[in-house]
Amino acid sequence: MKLIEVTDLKKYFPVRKGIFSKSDKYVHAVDGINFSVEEGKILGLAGESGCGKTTVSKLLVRLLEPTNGKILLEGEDIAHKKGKKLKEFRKKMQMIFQDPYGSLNPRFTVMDTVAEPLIIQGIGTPEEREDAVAKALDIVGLKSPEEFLFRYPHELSGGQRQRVAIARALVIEPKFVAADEPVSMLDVSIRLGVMNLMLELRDRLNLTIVFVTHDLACARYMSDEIAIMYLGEIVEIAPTEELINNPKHPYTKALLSSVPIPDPSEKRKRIEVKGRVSTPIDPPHGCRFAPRCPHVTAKCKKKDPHNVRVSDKHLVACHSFKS
Amino acid sequence: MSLRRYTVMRFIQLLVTFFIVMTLIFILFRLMPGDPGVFLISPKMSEAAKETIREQFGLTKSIPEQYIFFIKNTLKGEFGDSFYYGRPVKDILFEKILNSIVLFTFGAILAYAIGMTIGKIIAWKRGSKTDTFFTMVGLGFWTFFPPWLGLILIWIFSYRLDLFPLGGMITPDVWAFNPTLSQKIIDFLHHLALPLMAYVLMWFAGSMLIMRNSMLETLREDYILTAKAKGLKDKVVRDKHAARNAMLPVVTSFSMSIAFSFGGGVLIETVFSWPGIGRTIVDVTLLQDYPLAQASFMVITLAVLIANFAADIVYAYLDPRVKY
Amino acid sequence: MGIIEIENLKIYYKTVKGYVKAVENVSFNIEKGETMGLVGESGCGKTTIGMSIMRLLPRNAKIIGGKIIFEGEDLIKKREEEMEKIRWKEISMIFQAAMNALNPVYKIENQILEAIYAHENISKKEAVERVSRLYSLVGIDPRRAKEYPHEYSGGMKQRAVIAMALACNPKFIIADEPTTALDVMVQDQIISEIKEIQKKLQMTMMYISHDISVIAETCKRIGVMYAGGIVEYADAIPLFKKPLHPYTKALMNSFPSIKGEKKKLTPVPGEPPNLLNPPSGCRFHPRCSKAKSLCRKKAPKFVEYQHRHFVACHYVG
Amino acid sequence: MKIIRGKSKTWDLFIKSTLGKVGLGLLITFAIMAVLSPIWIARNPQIYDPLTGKDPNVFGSIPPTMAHPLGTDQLGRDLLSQLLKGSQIAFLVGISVGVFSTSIGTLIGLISGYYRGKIEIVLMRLTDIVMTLPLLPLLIVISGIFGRKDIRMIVLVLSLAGWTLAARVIRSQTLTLKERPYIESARVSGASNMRIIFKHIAPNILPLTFLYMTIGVTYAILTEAGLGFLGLSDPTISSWGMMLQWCFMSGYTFKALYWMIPPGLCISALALSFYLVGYAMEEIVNPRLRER
Repeated sequence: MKLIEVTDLKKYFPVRKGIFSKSDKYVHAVDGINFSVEEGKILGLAGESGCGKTTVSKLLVRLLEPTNGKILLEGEDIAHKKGKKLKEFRKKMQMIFQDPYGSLNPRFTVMDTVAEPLIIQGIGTPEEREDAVAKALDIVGLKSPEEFLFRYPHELSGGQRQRVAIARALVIEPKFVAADEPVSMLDVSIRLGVMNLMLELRDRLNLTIVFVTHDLACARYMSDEIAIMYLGEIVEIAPTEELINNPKHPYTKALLSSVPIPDPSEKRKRIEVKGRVSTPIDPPHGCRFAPRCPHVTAKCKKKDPHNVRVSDKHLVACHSFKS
Repeated sequence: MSLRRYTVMRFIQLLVTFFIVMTLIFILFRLMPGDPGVFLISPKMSEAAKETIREQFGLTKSIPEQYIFFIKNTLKGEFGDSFYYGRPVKDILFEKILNSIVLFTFGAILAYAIGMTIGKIIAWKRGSKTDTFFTMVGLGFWTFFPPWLGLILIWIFSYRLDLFPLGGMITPDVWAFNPTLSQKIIDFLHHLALPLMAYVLMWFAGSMLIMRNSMLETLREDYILTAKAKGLKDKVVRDKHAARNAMLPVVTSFSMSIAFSFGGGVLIETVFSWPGIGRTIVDVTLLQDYPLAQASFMVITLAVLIANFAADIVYAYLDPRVKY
Repeated sequence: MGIIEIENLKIYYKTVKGYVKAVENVSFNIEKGETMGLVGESGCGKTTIGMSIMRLLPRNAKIIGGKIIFEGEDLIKKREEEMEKIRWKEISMIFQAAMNALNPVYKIENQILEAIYAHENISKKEAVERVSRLYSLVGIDPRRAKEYPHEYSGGMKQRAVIAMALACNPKFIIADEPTTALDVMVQDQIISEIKEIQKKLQMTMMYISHDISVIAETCKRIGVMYAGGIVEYADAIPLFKKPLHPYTKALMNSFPSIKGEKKKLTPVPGEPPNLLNPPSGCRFHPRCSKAKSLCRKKAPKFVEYQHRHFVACHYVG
Repeated sequence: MKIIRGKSKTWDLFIKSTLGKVGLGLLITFAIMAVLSPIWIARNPQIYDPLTGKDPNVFGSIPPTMAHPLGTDQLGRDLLSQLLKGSQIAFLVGISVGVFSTSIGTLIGLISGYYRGKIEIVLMRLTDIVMTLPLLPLLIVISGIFGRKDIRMIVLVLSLAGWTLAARVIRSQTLTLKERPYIESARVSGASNMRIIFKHIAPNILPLTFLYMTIGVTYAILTEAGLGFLGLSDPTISSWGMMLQWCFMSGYTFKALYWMIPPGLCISALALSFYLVGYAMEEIVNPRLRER
């Protein structure tokens, strides 16, 4: 069953110009993307900084309202829901953030932080909430919750903070979690622990996760499927191993070739890509990657590429690929 | 955006602000119970003269028309005649504002130069005895009550040591008998010394403390480490890299504190009988010379706005990143 | 004999809560023309070592003991004025956060010229020419030297910082996380740029990073640090083929890769220790699966277990 | 529990700072003076009332005696009474202006930082304009126009003009706090704007608010004293600024140091004590100022 399904999702931000005048220029942060995630699966959303992956995660949990498009959560469109109706849906979705230092209010105890979603949603009595908090802390591996309940964030280590943030996300038993680079600021030995925890929780609670990352190795480790973003568009989406071993889009190939390998005896073939990412402000027609693409043709500069099916679940948006 | 365009934008902002302040004053003066004419019409005038003034300032007309008259007159510099001096307000103001500008400009430049120099040195030697000493002195002077500071300076340097005159800007006796230019200058500087000292003592502390804090933050920047790693001498790192960047917040705070500084200026001018705009506004208010009081306030506001504008332009010039 | 030899280096930081024992008995040497990598998690002391070689430690840091011998002379004994001459001319640095390593209010060209003038008495024409040569070397259009840092992208700033580090032809360069803040593709370009320049100029380098894959790609010889000490020091290929220290093994097992089989990885249990009060004996013992009572009591010696392969563990192998 | 623990940490740091201790010590001294004022006057209001009292045995200003530990003014009024009463007035003016202006500033800062958009632009332009108003000249002109000099009006004008700095700083702080993930995290859970402002942002801004309150108090004390010195403060009260003015106007300035020194010293010292408390606070609130 598709838990979340996104069609033609767009988010444009106006470029702020002057005091009272809004400019007619827009940053096309997310420009018409489509994907769906099966219940209990993890989708890795990967790309370089500025490609729009964080915006997508914020759209999914409706921190932002999309400019256009549909976001179906369990079949119901939440793209433009407001007020009470949106609040109702918020019980089903949560988000985990990158910065373990910023994701907890420094003036809230662990108890306050983890219980907050329950309080906002008006779930349970104080005693029930306390039990729920203790249970959530236990799930994320903070054993003996009484030791943590009344601590402040500055009394916790980075790894513990991120676990508290995860406990908070899980306490209302959501169906869907958007995780925005949840491990990129953690040290290696802790990073793996948190990733393993998320995998384990997915299995135990049948969670559906969109895992946003710039690190393809982490994306591979975590995801069932990976979508590669470039300048607001998904250029390629496929099951993880298929994407890693059989990339079709020139950008995906270049990106994969630039990931360093933790083995000095291995020599990787680098695919050098010229130029820089162009600006997302009112991009011209045609393939966004065309100015940097080694296989660029005249068609690429004129016409937007459509998704081409490589195999059942492997889609690529490139003119040079013929199925 | 270029510096020129920024300057133009900032200048337009200045005009808008001044316009709003003018409106505010207009409202303020109309808020007062009774005939608004009292502010422009001296009780001593003849009926005919009163009538002329009413015409001239549109006081017989409706409030919106009065407003337009008011704005027009202000822009032309027509504030009527001073009740007390019996002369056009603009002639008196011109002289007074010049006297103030001399004192204010010298005072500000000296105070900021001294404050920033000491500030950067003590920040560089943070935690040392020099640092503690100057921080304490700075905190003390920063909250010194300005007129009291003036009185103490007069007591020490004029009353006890008899080094400087008690007040005023010139000695009438000297100026009455065809003095040479150098005599004039010396006499003027002699009078300028004490009020200037009061100004400097009052203000150096603020710039010093801000410079110190700003330096402490700048010193943690990576580019300071780079500068040291490049093998540059300490003094070069301190002055060329740290102080240059630390200046920026000081300039900002200068532009924000100008209005407040003018308040201190009023008190200093009063204590030292300095014939500037600050003392004028106090005197004429006590004398109920409304045209002059109103105009003085507007001139002071305009001066603040211009000083503010200048500080912002300096800032934009100092910081290549300003691109609003 | 190496170009730089570090013996029993010990550095503490004084804080309100007590002394942070940041670096404890670190010894290693780097041969001329070699690229040495220092890898470890944040707070393990790798940056402190880099900074101590430059003698640029923060004010609250103190070198308690040891020697830093550069070309036969102990840098710790040098006076500040002597160090000023050595910095950048003999040893230069590529900084961690290139974004902030450039002063925002000066044009980049002037910032490089300043370094050249501080050490060499050459004409402006020559110096400017050198800047454009450096710019070409690191792959930036030399005309852009006259711009301010905020006009550069992240990757360009990093290149400019590399150009600056090369300005005085130093004998030894310390690169402290030079690519950490960059995107993969830019990181990749910068790494290959650094490797190429290193080969071309036959430079000696120390490359500091938390990312073991970056170190694996750039360095011939690798030191693995944990909680203030080097636990293992060896040539890259043998180190990866057969790591000896339990921490090195654990660290290598903590990085997922995009190559090879996808497998479940097991993390090191626990968290890195607080160096205000480090564990007794071997600092890794509380997290080590092989720890015995000896590990708790006695710090292991750093010994050459095999040729050019040093390790600090009581139970090697 | 939460508040106490949060505060005690700040307090621990505060009490470690020498400047903070000096400031607090001075503050307590002046508070004691304010408390002693009615007791001292009540001994004999005919002699010791700061405004209407007069010692029949005294002619002109006299130096300190047993009956008048600080001497008297030219009308034979007791200077100690005036000084003690002055500390009451200074606290009253300082703290009320501090509280009012900082409340306004905090509110404007919070609103403009949180809601952004047009509200922010309007409020920040307003802040810029109010900031460029020279306050003391404004007060002088207002007191001239209205003729009636009333301490409540002075407090009102000072409050209405003195919030700008706090508003600016709190706005920029709100802007950064707003982007913190914990705020977004609360929003994902469905928290309302009110909950976010008052539960999440406001408590984190409180130390800053307190800091700007101390600055506001300092500025109010100095400005009110300035008005008093110019003879434009409320004539029905006796403030330190007015004491100094009476001294200056009666020509005793340099002849009677016992008269000239205490009020000026008190104004400066009380302003300093609030400023020191704020300064010590800032080193805690702004950890970037702390030595690493």
